[in-house]
Amino acid sequence: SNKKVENIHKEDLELHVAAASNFKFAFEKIGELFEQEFGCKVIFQFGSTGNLTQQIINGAPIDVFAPASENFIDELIDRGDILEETKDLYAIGRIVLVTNEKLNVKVESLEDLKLDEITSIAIANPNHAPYGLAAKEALISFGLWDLIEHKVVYSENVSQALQFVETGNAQVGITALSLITEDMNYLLIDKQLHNPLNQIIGIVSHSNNQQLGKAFTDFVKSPKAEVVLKEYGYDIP
Amino acid sequence: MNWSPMYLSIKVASYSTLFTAIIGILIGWVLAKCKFYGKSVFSALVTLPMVLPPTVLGYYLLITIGRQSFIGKILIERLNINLIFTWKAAVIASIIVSLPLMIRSVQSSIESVDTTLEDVARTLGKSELSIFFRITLPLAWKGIVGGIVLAFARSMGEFGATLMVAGNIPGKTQTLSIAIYDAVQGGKYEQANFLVLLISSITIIALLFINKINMERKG
Amino acid sequence: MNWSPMYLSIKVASYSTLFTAIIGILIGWVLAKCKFYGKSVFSALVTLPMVLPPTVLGYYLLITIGRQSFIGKILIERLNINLIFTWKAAVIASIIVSLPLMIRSVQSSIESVDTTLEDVARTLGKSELSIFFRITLPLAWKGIVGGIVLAFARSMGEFGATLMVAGNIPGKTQTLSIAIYDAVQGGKYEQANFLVLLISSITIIALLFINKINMERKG
Amino acid sequence: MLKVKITKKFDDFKIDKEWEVGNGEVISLYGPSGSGKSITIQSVAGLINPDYGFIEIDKKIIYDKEKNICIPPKDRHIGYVPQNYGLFPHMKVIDNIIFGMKDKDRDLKIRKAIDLLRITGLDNKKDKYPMELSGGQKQRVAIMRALATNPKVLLLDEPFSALDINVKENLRKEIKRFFSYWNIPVVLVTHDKRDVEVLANKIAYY
Amino acid sequence: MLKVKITKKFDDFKIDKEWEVGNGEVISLYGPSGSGKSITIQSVAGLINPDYGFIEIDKKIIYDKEKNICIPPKDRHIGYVPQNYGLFPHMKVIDNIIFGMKDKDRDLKIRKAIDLLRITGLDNKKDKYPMELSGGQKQRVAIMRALATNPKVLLLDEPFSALDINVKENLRKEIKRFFSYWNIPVVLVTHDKRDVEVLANKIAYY
Ligand SMILES: Nc1ncnc2c1ncn2[C@@H]1O[C@H](COP(=O)(O)OP(=O)(O)OP(=O)(O)O)[C@@H](O)[C@H]1O
Ligand SMILES: Nc1ncnc2c1ncn2[C@@H]1O[C@H](COP(=O)(O)OP(=O)(O)OP(=O)(O)O)[C@@H](O)[C@H]1O
Ligand code: MOO
Ligand SMILES: [Mg+2]
Ligand SMILES: [Mg+2]
Repeated sequence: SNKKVENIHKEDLELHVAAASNFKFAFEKIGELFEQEFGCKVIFQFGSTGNLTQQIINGAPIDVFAPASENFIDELIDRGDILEETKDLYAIGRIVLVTNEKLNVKVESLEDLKLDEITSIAIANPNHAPYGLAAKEALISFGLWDLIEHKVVYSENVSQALQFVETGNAQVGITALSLITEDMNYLLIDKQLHNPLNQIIGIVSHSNNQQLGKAFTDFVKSPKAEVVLKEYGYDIP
Repeated sequence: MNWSPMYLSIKVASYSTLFTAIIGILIGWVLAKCKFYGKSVFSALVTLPMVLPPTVLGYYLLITIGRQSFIGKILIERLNINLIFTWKAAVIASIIVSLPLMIRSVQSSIESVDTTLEDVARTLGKSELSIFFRITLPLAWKGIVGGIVLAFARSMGEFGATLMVAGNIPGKTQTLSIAIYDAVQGGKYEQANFLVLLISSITIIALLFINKINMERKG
Repeated sequence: MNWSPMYLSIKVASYSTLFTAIIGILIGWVLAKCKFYGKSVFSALVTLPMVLPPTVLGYYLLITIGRQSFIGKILIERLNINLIFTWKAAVIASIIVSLPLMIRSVQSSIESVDTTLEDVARTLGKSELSIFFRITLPLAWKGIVGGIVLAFARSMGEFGATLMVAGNIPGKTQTLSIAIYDAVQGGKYEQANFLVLLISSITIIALLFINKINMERKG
Repeated sequence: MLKVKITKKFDDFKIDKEWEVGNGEVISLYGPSGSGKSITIQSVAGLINPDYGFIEIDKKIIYDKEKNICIPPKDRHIGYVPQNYGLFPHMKVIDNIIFGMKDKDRDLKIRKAIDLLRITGLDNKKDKYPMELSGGQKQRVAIMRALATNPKVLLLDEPFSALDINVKENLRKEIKRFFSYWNIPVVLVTHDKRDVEVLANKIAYY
Repeated sequence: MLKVKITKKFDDFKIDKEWEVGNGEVISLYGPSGSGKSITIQSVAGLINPDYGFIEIDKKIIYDKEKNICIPPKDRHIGYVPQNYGLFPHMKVIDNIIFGMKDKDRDLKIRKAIDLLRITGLDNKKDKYPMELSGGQKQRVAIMRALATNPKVLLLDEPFSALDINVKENLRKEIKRFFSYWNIPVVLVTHDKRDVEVLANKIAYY
């Protein structure tokens, strides 16, 4: 694949990658590595999966799409906006329960969410954010949802859920492991409790940069990228 | 169909418009009538809430009145008032985003009131307060109503800052515009269209109503 | 430090304010001076872009002028103009969100111009067009400048609709307010603070400048 | 030649008048306050529409209810000085005066305007704004602005009411000279017997 | 007793005047247009501040540059009728008149106001808005509004200029009766010799 790309003037090339916001940190790093290797520029657009899907349908100049959930890719494949043969699973996301230790609440298991001193639990909106849906599924499987639903605050996405916790307005929240930094206090949620957060990548059919796109989707599965993805807490399939 | 977002939106927009109108008339009057050092900078400053993306404004608001903040601690610990993630926070967010609109409208309409009328009222022995209420305000009425209309519409549509400080709690803080956003994000376009029609109808009815009151008032 | 979001924001806000001012003065004048059936409904309708969450507005705009739409097809296939995901789409989004502000300000300030002055100009043989430019517009100037200020601030801060139709492409469509949003979302609070200071300074300078021109104009 | 026949009704008020005035003649509308003098001249200027009647200038119909003719004010070539001056507050005195002039050349317009201002002793005020003028100064500027367009008819609504007697007497003489020079019909609403004596050829009682 | 000594300068204009007028007396400020008459009475009313001088009513200083005294207009108890009426356009005639009255009882205020309107033959216009009045009607309402507050001094800036002669003559008589009844100093800016003859005890030339 390396070779095919070399025929083109690489400096002029820009690859546009649209990705769900939970990938921000991991993808920015992978992008850097990719740029070093291929000498072209990668431009990321991070946003909510739903917004990005709409933008691709309506002709956004995007070459590669990395949503947080499989459903959206399938929808785009049905519409002919993503090339079916390029659909590829490259990582599996994990969710965590994050707590704000400044508030003196100790959460050692999901069970503790029932405690009275916990008044607000932030999760991304399960109606459109895949990580929020996984959070809701986990709480349901754990038999907690009905007991704590009244404490749940929906945020726009996983980053905002984390902000609610970081600013101390929600004592706990469920967010993506990939967003967690060293100084945070978190608890990994058992992946058996929710449907797998399959991270799929695909190439946009109206892209006129499909060669380079292919190079990127291949690169995401390369050992170099796997290291980064693992570093940010993704499981590799 | 769950109507609570609709009631909530109307409630939040009504409270917010009321407070915005009062504060906006006050500040607008100060900007129109008082001379003080740094006035033009102050006048530009009050416009600033408009230039920040509402979500960002919401973030700053969250760290200003949130639980961990100085103000938040006083509110919670001393006064036992919890704002964050309640509809009251949505009102505060709405006030902040719509205030610049109100202030500008009030300021320019007060500036265009003929000052000789205010002078005559002075010679008739009236206090500045009574001149304000009986001469300036009625004569600036058109612009003030224009400001109220803008403030109401803006707070019906407020979403970014609200989401940040009030959260999105169905039945408690999920306003119509947050519900619309949710529907669009979730790909439920029919529901979104329906809610858009709903919010548009409510707004049009409210504006026609404001307009009607305004007409009757004039004679 | 990458300054392109700043240049882009200034560019988008300037174009948008220019068009908003022209269209807003036109529609504001129609609302102030013309009588027609359904006027009060029309007047409420022009306020509607304010009540929709900008992202939702952006969604509707996207399906109206996007590749899949009738308009989009004509633009792309016949005229070879691609709007979506260029800075031009950001200008269009900004115009739509700030137009209601401009229209309202213009309308109420034109309504408060003394009609006998326009009558006198008529007897002096002036066409309606020349009366508009030489009497009505200058006398309504304060309110119009107020509207321009609001429109400029609103388009500096525009973010939801812009993100939807113009995307977030660094160097091409990433405006300052989108960059701020990104920074806050990414937890880069220092960068966000810096950008907020930057956008605030630009706006304040722009508003002081508008103010100054306005003062000088008055003699 | 100006011919006027109009009827106009408000809820508690009605006028029904008919009069005519030839070129070079001055008609004075004379009568108590609130008798419809201002309404009459606003009708002639085309600023309000009478309920019935017609208005004719030099045999040309500019308004006729029955024939459904109503020339817009801008094409009536009528000089109109309203009761409350109506000066444009955002224009200097000189710009108020040249506002209605048809000449292309700006210098020419300014020279003409200064000549007009000189007649009324206001040439030193040419760069002032209306709000810097006294009441009488404003009114004189308004009269000169109307004359500056070479109108076919001149309508003056109490033009001298704010002037002091000396200025008034001089202005009357000047204006009389103007009137004969222009040779147009002049309609003068006034309360001053002396205005009627010096200027008017005819009186219409209101 | 009203004592006035004021100096005021604009870029191309300066006045420097001193005069006094006793209770029950009428002083007429008489002089050409633009000579500073309006500026003088606005200074007395407290609406503009003179550059130097003092103003005294009944031995009480209401303005003194040197002593740094400047009573605000609302506490000067001065009736002021500006040159351009200054009626409140959003209030009916009756509400304009009762606006400054101090009585508590609204019915009483209305009765008093109707009495005042009757003097000027305008009681049938009490529920009209100013824009529905003719020029002269507006001015009469403005005068009555000023008298309605029982002022200590009455300032009239060309109050009769828009009135027709009959109304004027009646109003002069009425007002003369009022003046003697109230026994306050009256300052009258006018261009009409007849006003001066009938009403004025004194003239200040401008
Ligand atoms: N818009 C209106 N609605 C109702 N009545 C009106 C309106 N305009 C004028 N009038 C009435 O019409 C009558 C005539 O008004 P007009 O202004 O022509 O009087 P005038 O003869 O010019 O008086 P003056 O000498 O005092 O200026 C007045 O009695 C006034 O009340
Ligand atoms: N704000 C101002 N700036 C500059 N000059 C002014 C201002 N106000 C008034 N003047 C000047 O002051 C002079 C006196 O004005 P004033 O209004 O007192 O005249 P007046 O005696 O009342 O005249 P009239 O009888 O025509 O009303 C005028 O020459 C006018 O040009
Ligand atoms: O990254 Mo998401 O689309 O907020 O789950
Ligand atoms: Mg009249
Ligand atoms: Mg004067």
